[in-house]
Amino acid sequence: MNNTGSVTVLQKYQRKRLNQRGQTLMYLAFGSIFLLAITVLGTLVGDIAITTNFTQKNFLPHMAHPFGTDWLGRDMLARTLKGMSISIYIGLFASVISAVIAAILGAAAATLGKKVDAVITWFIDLVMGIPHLLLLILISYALGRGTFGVVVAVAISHWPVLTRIIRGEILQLKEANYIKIAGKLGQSKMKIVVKHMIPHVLPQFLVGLVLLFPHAILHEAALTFLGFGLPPEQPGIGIILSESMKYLSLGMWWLALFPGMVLMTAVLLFDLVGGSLRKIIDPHSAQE
Amino acid sequence: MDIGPYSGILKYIGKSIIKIISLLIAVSILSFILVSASPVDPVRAFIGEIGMANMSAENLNKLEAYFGVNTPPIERYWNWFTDFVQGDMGTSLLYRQPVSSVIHVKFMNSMVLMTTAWIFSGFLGYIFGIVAGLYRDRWIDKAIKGYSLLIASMPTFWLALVLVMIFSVWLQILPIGLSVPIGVNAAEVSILDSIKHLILPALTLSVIGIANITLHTREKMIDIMGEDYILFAKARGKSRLSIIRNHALRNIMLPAITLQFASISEIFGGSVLVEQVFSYPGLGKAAVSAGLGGDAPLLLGIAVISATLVFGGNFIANLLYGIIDPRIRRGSAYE
Amino acid sequence: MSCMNNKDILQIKNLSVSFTQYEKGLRKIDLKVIQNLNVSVGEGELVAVVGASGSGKSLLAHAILGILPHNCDAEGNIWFEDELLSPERIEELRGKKIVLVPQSVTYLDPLEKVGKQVRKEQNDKSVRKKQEELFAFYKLPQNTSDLYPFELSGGMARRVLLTTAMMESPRLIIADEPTPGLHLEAAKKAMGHFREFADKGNGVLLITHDIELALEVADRIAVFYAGTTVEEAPVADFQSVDTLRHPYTKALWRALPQNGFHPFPGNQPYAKDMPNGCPFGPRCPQLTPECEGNILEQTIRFGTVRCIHAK
Amino acid sequence: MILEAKGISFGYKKGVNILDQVQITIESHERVGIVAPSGFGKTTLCQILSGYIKPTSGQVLLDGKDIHKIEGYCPVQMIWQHPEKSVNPRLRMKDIIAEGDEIEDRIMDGLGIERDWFHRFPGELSGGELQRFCIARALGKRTKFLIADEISTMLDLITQSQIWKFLLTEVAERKIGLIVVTHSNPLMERIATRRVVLDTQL
Repeated sequence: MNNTGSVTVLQKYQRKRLNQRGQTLMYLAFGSIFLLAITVLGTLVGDIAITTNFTQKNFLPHMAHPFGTDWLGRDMLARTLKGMSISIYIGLFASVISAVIAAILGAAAATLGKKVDAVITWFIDLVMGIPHLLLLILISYALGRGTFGVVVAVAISHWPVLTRIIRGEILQLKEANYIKIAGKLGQSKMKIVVKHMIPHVLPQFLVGLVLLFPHAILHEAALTFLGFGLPPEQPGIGIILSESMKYLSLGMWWLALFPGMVLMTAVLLFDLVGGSLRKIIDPHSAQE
Repeated sequence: MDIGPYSGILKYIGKSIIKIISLLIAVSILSFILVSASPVDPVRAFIGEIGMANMSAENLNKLEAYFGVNTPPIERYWNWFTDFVQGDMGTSLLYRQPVSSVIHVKFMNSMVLMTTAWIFSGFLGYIFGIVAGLYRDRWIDKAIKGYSLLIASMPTFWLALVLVMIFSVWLQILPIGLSVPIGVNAAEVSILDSIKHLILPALTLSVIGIANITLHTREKMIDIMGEDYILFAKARGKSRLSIIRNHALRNIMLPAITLQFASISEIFGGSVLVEQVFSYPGLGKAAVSAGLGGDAPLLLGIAVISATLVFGGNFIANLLYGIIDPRIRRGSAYE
Repeated sequence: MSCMNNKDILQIKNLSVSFTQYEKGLRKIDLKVIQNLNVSVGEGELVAVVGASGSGKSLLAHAILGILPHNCDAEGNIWFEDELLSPERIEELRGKKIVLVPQSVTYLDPLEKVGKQVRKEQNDKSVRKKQEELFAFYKLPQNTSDLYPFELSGGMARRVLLTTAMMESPRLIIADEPTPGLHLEAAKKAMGHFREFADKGNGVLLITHDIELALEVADRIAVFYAGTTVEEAPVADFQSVDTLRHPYTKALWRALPQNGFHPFPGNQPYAKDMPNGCPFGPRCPQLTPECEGNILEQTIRFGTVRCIHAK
Repeated sequence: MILEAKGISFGYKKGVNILDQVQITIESHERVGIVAPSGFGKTTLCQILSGYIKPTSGQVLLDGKDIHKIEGYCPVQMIWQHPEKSVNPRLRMKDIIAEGDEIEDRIMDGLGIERDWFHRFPGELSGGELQRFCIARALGKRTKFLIADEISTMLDLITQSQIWKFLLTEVAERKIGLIVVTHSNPLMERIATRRVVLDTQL
């Protein structure tokens, strides 16, 4: 058996061309900028979105009106941007409220003893027992529908999943050896919370918050589409799509196609931003 | 209570049923509070604005008494609850029929739609998820993952509209759905018609449902393929096919069951939107009509029924888990 | 070459395994976990590779069997019964001529009955008979076949894992930490089966962190330090520090509780900050500038050593 | 000082005790080895003795005082088997070591802790290096008893001897009581002045 001098390659790792971490950061930046742009543009278009122009009715998409115009001659691009920015604002507000509820309930369940935990987990089961959209309809119905109803409904119904996550994280953290050791080393409860718990839970909370966004936006649009949400005079994406239904059989496909695509893109981007954020923050997936 | 080897599982079933009943009562209370809190006046909703103007004070009082406008909420809930237990869910304001019979008809329609979608999305979702997980980072995984991520972001009702545009407006091979007016009894529609009307809603619901199941199954599959026992099976020289058949598929079954039954809630939510777009006479459409038309008793009834479906699904999932997983079946995890 | 009088079953030359890892931020580094590792197992031999836990020596077993994680590179020459192995050939041999005995019950599918798993799901009479005989041979209770892995006691699990190896007619067993957490006496007893197997003219490669166990059961010991084997010596050489070759092995010997328990300054370098040349260099009392160059393996008195100062 | 375990029983499941009526008394000059086959609750006993978990019945007394009633720095410090679980992965080593009493340079040097490790995160150190930090951290001024649960199993022998050599002198000088769990007999022989054998019927 001689040393042949050459070496057998036993395994070769198929490296990706792009650095994964760099790619993730790029997604994050791209997604954030795009969403910010939609929001800002939507806010800036102002009245264009509701200005009627009967000389320009039912135009197919072209240079001057890339998304076409509707039966009142309103520019669909402006309406879509406006609608999307309203959805994003509502989503933002609703996600923050839901996330705060989740943080409070999750922390309470994990720290205030078995009884509180049992009550909160039972409550989570309860809320998750009603299909989400039906719950939204119920809440919005209770509040007499309209903008206020949809905002509150979306805001107070998205907490259960994040509550579970936060509860689980804190429970796990409480059992972590290093936390128990800190206590034996004389660290006060307050210090342990500030130094060990918050820095661990906060990033997960932020990721959870961002990942609530797409759900909140989709649900707002759905609720508005069904007629429970924004009033018809507001150019919400849900309103635009629900109105477009009447004109579908007339072949006015652009009324539904583009607004829906923008909505889908926004949701996809929020998912992408949240996912990228998690990849960067979460040590478990850091090596992927 | 000691009933031999099954005492653990029986105890578990007993406990679960008690928990489900407590949750269902809570759901009914929560829903009751919500519909009661509504500023929508049931009497006004029942007879409409013009009716209100022409109504005599005496009749109005009768109606108010019927809807319990002046009864304290707790008593009203108790009345509803005792009636409910006896099978009476009140009268639907929109349909002018007992809620139970409205729900019965709508439920049957929805069941056809939801079951079709549930089976299709489950079946295809697993296949896609398993394939993607097995061929992680290869082109087929990328295609499946990309498709699923796209679909997961897609608004259900928009997909429904797009499908209508393609199949009904453009290709004109399927009914536009909107042709069935609100409130038409399912019995008045011919079977062939029903099936035609079922295709697009079921397709929409299935396509949407696949995404989630695929993505979750894929994650689980990747986890399983990284387990020690898969590594050891490889080290023992087992073929890839044998590893997949004997270990991967066996182990993916457990999370798959949970996922499949947990998807009931989502499918129900999706059916509300899909039924609305296609005017499909099911529970979801009824819920929307009830909400818009101020039909509180019907809304309440649908909430309780849908919660029963969700909890029932969870219960069956746990039970199946107990049958399949030997650690639970033979161990003492139920105690 | 390290063989004394008999043929080698396994010979590994210049095995390297490296991972790609991401640092904080965007920096990507190649983590060399195993570097230029040499080891061999002869007929009738039980060879122990001894190294600290978490030092990557388990990857040696995985590399020989071709079951490394997908995100790493591996190269090196592996000869099995005088045949230079290709990755494809490894795939053919593993589980047949080369078998792994893993360390714990997590290596068994939790949802499949033990007997079926040991038989690799085959149900022929002959396979069934062999499995039953093996279970009887290793004194496993009659009903073991119908148990699930979680129902096995620690000792039973160890024997079941052993039967998985014996179902075929292997020439080489690779045992990766087969005795975790056992007292020396119990571990020695558990190793008896491996000894028997080797005595029939086969080979055993024992990968362990426990040098005391290795000294008790092995014929030869390969000392694993910072990703490579610095010395491979017959167990007899460990009776005195003077017969050992590498300064690390000598320090290791002196650190044994029974040999004075002498501490030695410094630390094993972490895979990330590996020095040039000899990995032991920074701690070595005999360090010279030449130690930072390429260190070739030399054979001294039936043992090999990777040190230019060794005598 | 005296550490007493009085009638300690412990079980995770009702009716199945892994520890049954354990009695141990240790004075601060003693070095006690706990001997039992694996799975016999040695780690659990260590955690009970250092006040991490409460026994199902019985109590642990430090100079007559219930160990669970001690506020602030606990004079009974335990060193765990897995150092990577004993440190917060998000903190730098200097912040981790600063949590307890101030640790003298003498101790750092004795354990071979290098100064440039202080600015690293736990993920940037090897298990052996981390374990040295954990040992240093447990050797605060107020420590009277040290409980070492298989602290060197996963370290290489040279590090083991380095750590134990230092620990033995330190413990002797400061009259710290030492309780050791290890499966290595030679190590046990070198360390323990007395042994406690656990034999519960499982």
